[in-house]
Amino acid sequence: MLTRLLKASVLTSFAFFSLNATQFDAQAQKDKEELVKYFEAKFQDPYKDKNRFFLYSPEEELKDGYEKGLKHMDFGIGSYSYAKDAREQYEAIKEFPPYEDKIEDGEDLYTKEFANGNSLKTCFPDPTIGGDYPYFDTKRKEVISLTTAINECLEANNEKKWNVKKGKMATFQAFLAYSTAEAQKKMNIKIPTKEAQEAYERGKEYYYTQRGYLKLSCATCHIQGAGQRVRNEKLSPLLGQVTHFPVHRLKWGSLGTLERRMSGCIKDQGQVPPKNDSKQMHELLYFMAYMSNGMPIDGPDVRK
Amino acid sequence: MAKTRIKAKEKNGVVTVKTLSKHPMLSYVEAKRAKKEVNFITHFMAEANGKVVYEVSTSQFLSKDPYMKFKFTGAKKGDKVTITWVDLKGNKDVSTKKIR
Amino acid sequence: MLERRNFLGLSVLAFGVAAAPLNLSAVNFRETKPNLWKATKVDDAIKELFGTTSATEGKIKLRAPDIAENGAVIPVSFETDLKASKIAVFQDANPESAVAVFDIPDNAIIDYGIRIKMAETGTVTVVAQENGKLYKVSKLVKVTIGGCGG
Amino acid sequence: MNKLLNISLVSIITIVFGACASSSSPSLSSIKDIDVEKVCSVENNGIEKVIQTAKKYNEIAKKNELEFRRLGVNNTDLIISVEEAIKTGAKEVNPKDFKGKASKTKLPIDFAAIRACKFAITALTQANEAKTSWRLAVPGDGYEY
Repeated sequence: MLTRLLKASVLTSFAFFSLNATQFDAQAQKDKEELVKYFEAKFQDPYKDKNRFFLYSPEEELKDGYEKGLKHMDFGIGSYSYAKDAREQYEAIKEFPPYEDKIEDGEDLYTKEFANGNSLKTCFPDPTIGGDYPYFDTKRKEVISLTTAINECLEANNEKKWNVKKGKMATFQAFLAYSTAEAQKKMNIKIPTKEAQEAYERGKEYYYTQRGYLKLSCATCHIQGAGQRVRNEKLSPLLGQVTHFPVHRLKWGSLGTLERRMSGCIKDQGQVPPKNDSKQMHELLYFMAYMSNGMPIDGPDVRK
Repeated sequence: MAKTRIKAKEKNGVVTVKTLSKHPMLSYVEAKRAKKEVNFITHFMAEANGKVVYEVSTSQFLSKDPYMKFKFTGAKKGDKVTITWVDLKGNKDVSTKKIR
Repeated sequence: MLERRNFLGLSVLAFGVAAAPLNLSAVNFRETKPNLWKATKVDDAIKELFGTTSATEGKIKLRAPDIAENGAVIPVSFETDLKASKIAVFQDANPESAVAVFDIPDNAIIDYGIRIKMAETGTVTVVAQENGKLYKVSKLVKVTIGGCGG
Repeated sequence: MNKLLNISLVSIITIVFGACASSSSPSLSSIKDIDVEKVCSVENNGIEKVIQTAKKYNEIAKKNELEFRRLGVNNTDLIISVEEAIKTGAKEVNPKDFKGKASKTKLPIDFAAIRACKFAITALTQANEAKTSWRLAVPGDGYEY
């Protein structure tokens, strides 16, 4: 019953979107639907579909290690949606996540007054905006990430910019993500103009382009490779990849931003990662965020 | 300042407590590598209504910011759980939370 | 979010209480069994704590991962219906073996969870003592260097 | 006549490609069909020439944000380490990592020069190939399953 209700509401929201959709996001919309179709097919039954999707995985691993019959929204928790053993640990850690106090610290940062009497609250009167970034600024004709918007707010108020990877930036974003999740908001990326569409297309091309000395694309690991194991990693899917940031990574032992994660990942392809506030990074994130459109914001979260 | 966050819930007479304590838990090996002094929580105790309800002597091998989950009976909603821990250097922390 | 302020207030109160003698029945095994924590073999540690190593397998439900997401944060939990007076957790992946020793109060329900560190692949062992008898369970946990990227 | 035609064809292609890659350096798209084994051979060209080739192409790679990094070592730093070794006569190089600290990479100088050269050129040729091949990985587009 509940699932039917959910389906119905998803359908209506689709309908709503397509009614509202201008031609600019027609392609993006189609890309997203195709992506969902692919992932649902891939994780319908990994053991049965070994020859189709998991040629290189050991049979016993496919038999026991994977969750089956996954649907679109299941991918919101990334690789934990299919990796059983990892999922248990994830849930054990989520019983008392290590970042909880950061949400409150983030709220303090939100209301803390700058020297000029303003605060971050002045720039972001509504803290439930985690799903609206990155957005295409039609006046400036460029993609603005949340991290960039926060630093621009600080600078506009004569405050020092924050490190974009961790520390205060991640702490404050934890509060925004939490507020957005509490308000049960979803990823809501828009493609309003021709320029925005072009930015989306460039981000998409970046995602699928093989790069670095290992000649890997983002897609190699996170579309075709999603769910495959590399050493001890079951690679995560593009769907839902940006909905849970900032994350506390066990590897970092602290909270970090999406940008921190991204540059680590691109570095692993064997090339110099683009700068965190570069056009390339912003457009790449724009594409990725659009692919998660309609999925609930569930940050901050824990990852390995 | 209290360094332990506590969640305590009562259901059907059983109180479930989850705690997270801020502590680096530096083992001998880690401390040497980080050129810091060894320090970790050595004893951790919970009380409710004047009775010890959970008690553990701990080592250097609990994770950073150690987590504890435990259950006990004999307390109701509104009662308080008090957590007390000491570390190797003798620092002591006491935190209290009402059972919900 | 308001909660924390409450909680801070309470803890100030608690400090007042803490000034009064508080060690009601506490046994700090670090004081009573100093050698336990130096033992480098699980069996030596069990012997040091319980006086014997002969134990029956089972009667405790131990949960630990097959492959740790990260060796620095391994969730370990255990449950038992035994009326145990003492339970201890050991592993053989670190220089010393003992991780934690629980002294079980009579109104405890033994359904405990902790997070532990292991430097490499090893076996987690939980030993419970009930009426002088020992019960034991073990599980292998694989630890690899994990986590792609930065 | 034939030659002239060839030249004009090449230049037209260059212009067209250059226009496509509007934001990037126009020379990127012209770099293809380079035999890296040949141009990066220290035996055939001498180490100075090879490292010059590396430098030339790596500059373009940098401009287009395509520079390779292996185990923390940017190709630029690998090139610098070879140039320094040529000056000092050292047989082995130990390039700095991207943070400016000594890296764990230690290589014989010839090997380092060859790698730097191949990395520099491959970064560009691979990017050119990808301009047409990337759609092959897109579900619902070039990718079938």
